[in-house]
Amino acid sequence: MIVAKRKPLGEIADMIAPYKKITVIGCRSCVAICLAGGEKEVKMLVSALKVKNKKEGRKQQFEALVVERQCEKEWIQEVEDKILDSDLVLSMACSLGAQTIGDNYPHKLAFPALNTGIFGVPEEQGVWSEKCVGCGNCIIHTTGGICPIARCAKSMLNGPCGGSSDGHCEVNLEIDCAWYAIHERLKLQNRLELIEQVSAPKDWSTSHSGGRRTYVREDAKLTQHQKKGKGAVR
Amino acid sequence: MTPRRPKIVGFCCERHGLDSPVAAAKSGITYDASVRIIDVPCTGRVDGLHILKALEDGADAVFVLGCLEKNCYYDTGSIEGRKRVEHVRSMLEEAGIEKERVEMFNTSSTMTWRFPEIVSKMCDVVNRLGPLGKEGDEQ
Amino acid sequence: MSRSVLIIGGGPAGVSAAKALVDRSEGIVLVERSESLGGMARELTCKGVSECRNCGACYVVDRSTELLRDQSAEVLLLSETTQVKKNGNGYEVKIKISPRYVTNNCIGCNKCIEACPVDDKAIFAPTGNGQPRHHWIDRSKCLHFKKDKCQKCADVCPTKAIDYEDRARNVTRKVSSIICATGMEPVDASEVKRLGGGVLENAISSLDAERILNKHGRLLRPSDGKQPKKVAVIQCVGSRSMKTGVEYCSKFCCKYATKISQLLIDQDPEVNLDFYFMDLRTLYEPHDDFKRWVKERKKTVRMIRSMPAVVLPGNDGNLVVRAATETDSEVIETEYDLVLLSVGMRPAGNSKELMDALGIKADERGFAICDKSLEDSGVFLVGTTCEPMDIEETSVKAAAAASRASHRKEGA
Amino acid sequence: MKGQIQVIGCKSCTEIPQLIDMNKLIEKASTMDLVVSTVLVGAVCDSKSIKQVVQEAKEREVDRVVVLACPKKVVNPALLAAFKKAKVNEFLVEYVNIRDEVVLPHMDDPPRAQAKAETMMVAALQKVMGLKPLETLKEQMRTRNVVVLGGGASGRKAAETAAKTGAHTIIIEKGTKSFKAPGVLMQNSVLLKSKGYGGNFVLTIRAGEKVEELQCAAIVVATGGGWTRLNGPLAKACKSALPLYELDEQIRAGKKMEGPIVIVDSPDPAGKSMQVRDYAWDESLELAIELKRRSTDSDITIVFQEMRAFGLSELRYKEAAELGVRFIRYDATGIPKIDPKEPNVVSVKDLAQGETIRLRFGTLAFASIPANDDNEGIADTLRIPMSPDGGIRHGSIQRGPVSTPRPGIFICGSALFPKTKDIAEEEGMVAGELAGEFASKGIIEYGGSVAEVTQEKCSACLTCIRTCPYEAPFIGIANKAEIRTQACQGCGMCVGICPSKAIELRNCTDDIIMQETKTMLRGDF
Repeated sequence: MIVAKRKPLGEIADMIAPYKKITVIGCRSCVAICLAGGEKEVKMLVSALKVKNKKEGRKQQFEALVVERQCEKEWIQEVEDKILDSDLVLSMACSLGAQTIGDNYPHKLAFPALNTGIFGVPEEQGVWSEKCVGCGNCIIHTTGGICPIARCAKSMLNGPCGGSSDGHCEVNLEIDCAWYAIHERLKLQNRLELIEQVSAPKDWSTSHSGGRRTYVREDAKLTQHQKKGKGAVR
Repeated sequence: MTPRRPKIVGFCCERHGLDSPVAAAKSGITYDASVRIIDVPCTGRVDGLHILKALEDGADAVFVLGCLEKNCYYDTGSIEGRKRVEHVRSMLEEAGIEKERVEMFNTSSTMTWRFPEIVSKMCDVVNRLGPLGKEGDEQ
Repeated sequence: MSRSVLIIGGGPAGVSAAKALVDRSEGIVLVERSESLGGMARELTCKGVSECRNCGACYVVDRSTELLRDQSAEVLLLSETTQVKKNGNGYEVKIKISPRYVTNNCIGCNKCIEACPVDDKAIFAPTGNGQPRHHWIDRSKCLHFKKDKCQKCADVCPTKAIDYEDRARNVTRKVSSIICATGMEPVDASEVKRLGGGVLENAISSLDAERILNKHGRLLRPSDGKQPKKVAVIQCVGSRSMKTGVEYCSKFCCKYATKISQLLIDQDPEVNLDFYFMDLRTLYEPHDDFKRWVKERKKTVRMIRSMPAVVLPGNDGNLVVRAATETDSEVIETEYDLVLLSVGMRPAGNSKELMDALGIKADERGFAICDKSLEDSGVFLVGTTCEPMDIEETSVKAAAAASRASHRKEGA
Repeated sequence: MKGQIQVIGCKSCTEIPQLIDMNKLIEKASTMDLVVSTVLVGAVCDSKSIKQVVQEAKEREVDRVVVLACPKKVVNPALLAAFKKAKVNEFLVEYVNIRDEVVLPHMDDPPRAQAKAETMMVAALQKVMGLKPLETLKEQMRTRNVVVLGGGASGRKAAETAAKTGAHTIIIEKGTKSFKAPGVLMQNSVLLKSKGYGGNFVLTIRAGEKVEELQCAAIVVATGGGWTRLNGPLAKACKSALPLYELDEQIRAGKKMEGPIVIVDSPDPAGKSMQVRDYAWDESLELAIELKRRSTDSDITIVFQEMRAFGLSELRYKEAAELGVRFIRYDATGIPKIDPKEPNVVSVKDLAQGETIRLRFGTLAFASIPANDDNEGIADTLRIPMSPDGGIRHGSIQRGPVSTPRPGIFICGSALFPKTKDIAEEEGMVAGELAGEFASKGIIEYGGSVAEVTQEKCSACLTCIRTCPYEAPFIGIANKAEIRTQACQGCGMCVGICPSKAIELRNCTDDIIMQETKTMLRGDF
């Protein structure tokens, strides 16, 4: 899932300082699960900001909302009036949320309250670690199910760099060397021969460096004929 | 009207948390009246939101009082409570509000002196830091 | 025949047993000599600051409160079992209840104590955390019962809780079995003069320390009420020594002494603490926990395996401890603000008649001897009556005895 | 619910010492809307006034009550019972502890106390309107089985005692030990899975070859210490080394042990952090004395770090010393070692002399009891916590000495940490008693103020499931969290942590708490 983290309150406060009527919108999917932008976080942020304002004698009006998935316009349309009615929308979703609002209501300001971080896995309650960077061309079947691009600091494709020392990464001794892990895993699976194989330079065009990516599913797209006017879900 | 007195909210768990004011009362110890006791089944029930809302609604300081860790009736409740309090404290710090205004305390039913001590401690904090925000601007 | 059980003694053992029986909705009569429940545990302080240290002090207080709240339980305070007669399979007991002179209206505001003209007071609050919190009057001291009908306390009492008309009562109860939990008494520190017990003001017994902590939440020097910065804790004072006649190990001293030491450091990490001991016999924890804890605090805490020879007065209330080093190679003297003497325990002296009536024999140390035949006759011994033990063990054994007692009844 | 509130003031609790003007308070109450009845009684706990207030309640068709007196725990339960009869839901009776929270602590400031009391009353009135009528439900226990895990000293005692309470006991013994025990004894069987909650557990057990399901009302964990497994460095170096209890058995069986005998508290008998207990020491001292008595010339040495001769066994310590048993104390600086080349010599640094000595031995015994390796498995299956030293951890002492955090599961003996035999047995007795009592209730009472999930809001993030100490939340068929009400204890931990605010604690909702706080803060005192 997408893992995000709330910006420091001070930063948020400065960001929204000039505006009077602020709508804070959370999201019930990824960011709710990673405890960053669910209903609770939204309410707490609003409350904390109110306390801050109270202390500093500033007056601002807040509205706290949560939508199912902020990255989809249909869900956002449900709270349209609230958005239109405010000076500023503070999005407590991943930046997709903020951008979707922005794209749908270009004349409205939609600011992010979260820093969108990683495609992460919850290792335990409250700990998320990055395991994918979305390069668009997955190879983990050859690397024992461990992604060297996400989990190696240097995204090495052919074995560890020289800096790997007893299973740790030279860039940050806290984290494990991805290639050490790959070796161990392959050994476990009796597929060590795979590590010998030299993989050719990766075609990065599928990744971000090929510019902004758009995935299209032709059979799912509605033809001009099918399309109705602004169709809402419910 | 009289100069604004400190307003302190104390979320107390129904076990030792509420036993300790009772114990103090029964031993004839008096303490400042500005504390408002809100009873919750367990400090694990206390949500950061409750604490922030209290500050928002006019409290100058908030404390959470539960059983001693490892002696919580619900086993892990007071540990959970402490984590919530710590989170709120860090939020306050980020927002530039004195985090001393929010505290977690643990107690047991034998500490007659504990509750009065806590109250006076929080009162001192407020007297030192002054009220949170100006009088009457509670949303 | 009455189904209820007589419990002699309202300390940890008595209360736990009583509670266990009451939970099983069985009738009990609890006879406690003093004015409140809790026994020794009343004066013990909670050893935790934010984390529980399993000292069990609160356990006793909680149980006592619950017991007093329970309508079905008959708790007789300030009373004594005067006579026990075998009665079929059970017993018939006479109990003398002395007057308290204070009714349940008492709210423990302590005004009466301030008002009392007697120098060392004639009206008292319950000891430590004793439950219930109602005060009581010591007739022998109270001036009301002397010529000049003093009634200052009655005058100041906001709830008119003073009742000079209160009179002693004798009651008789038929019970199926008897649980004897007469408990123990601490060794008096003043028996160990060489360590300053009872001689030097700032050489206090662990029990005094508990009292002070329990009352103020902080340990203060008796001499000047300052918080000590350098403390010595001396183990086995009066235990494991022929002199005081307590040649056995009192078992719980290591437990509470280590926990008090930890409490002191928790409250004020600045405190320097030396822990003099012979063998470390902490209970119910991986045995090196305390040692590990000490290691983490090398700078402030030292464990010294040595029995100090003597404690001498130093300047302004300080004390000098003279002790051999661990390897007996040399003798060193160290100065402290406060010396804490971990005193052991003795079985409480019981009235001979009662023991005989119950058929309880005592060994040469005064510990009651538990044997099968005794339990068959319906007399159960619990707690420190028969050997040294701490609150946790006591509560378990008491509950077990209670269970045996109630099953015996079913058998009967 | 119409919302017709009755306010009861109790003089005996509150009017002392004429500090609070109850009449004023009650008058104020009568002016509040929805208050249909106000009563001021001498003492709300005496049966007369209970009759009076309930009578009044009936006449005015009261459905909610606010009692201005002392803590709920203290007020006579008869009051609640009476209200129940008067068709007032017990969860709609709100107690305000005027006595201990206002009257007594604020004697020196009557005006503020009065104001505070008033505010508390107003808050209570608002709160009581927010409450919903709840009911406690009952579920039949399917069996009166009490399962005892482990057939050791404490386990057997537990079974015996539980049987006395009328429960049907089943002992799950992993070994082939056979002994007389009430109920069923399942030898070489192991606990595989456990479902359910206190009163209705379903255990999956592998008995020999076959796997079977077993229903039970209560469980006693008595799996004991990890005696048998000795694979620490010392044990590895000296294959013939015995755990103390085996030496004990052999000697009691009259077997002549080859001398000299060395009993050592190995720092690491099972290759894990060691726990030496009084058990070991009582036993080793008794053994030493026994051997010395048999033949005075037998050569016995006890090597130890701390001589834990608790209580009266101090006397045995002395006796053993007098009989000429050799005691050697060591510490971390010189732990006992055995050189594999000389497997019958243990060398250790004697603290007293400060020099290393070599002890030639014929028999070596370990006096230390490692924690049981099975604990982890058991704790995982039963979902009960463990202590860092590998024992099973018991719950808050507030729940009594032999309880685990989970109702219906009790624990005794060396499973927590090694203990002397007699304490283990006493614990077993208590655990058995409690388990038996628990089972003999026959019904599980549940419900009342418990957590419930608003499924539309739930993001199925599993946070509640990971946080709950009682295994109450689970993911239901709708792939949303649900609460197993029978297991829920109403602590509200899941409620406080739910990121989607999908869980609420009945009659203790966020709104109620925050409203109460707000009102309390409005009051000026």
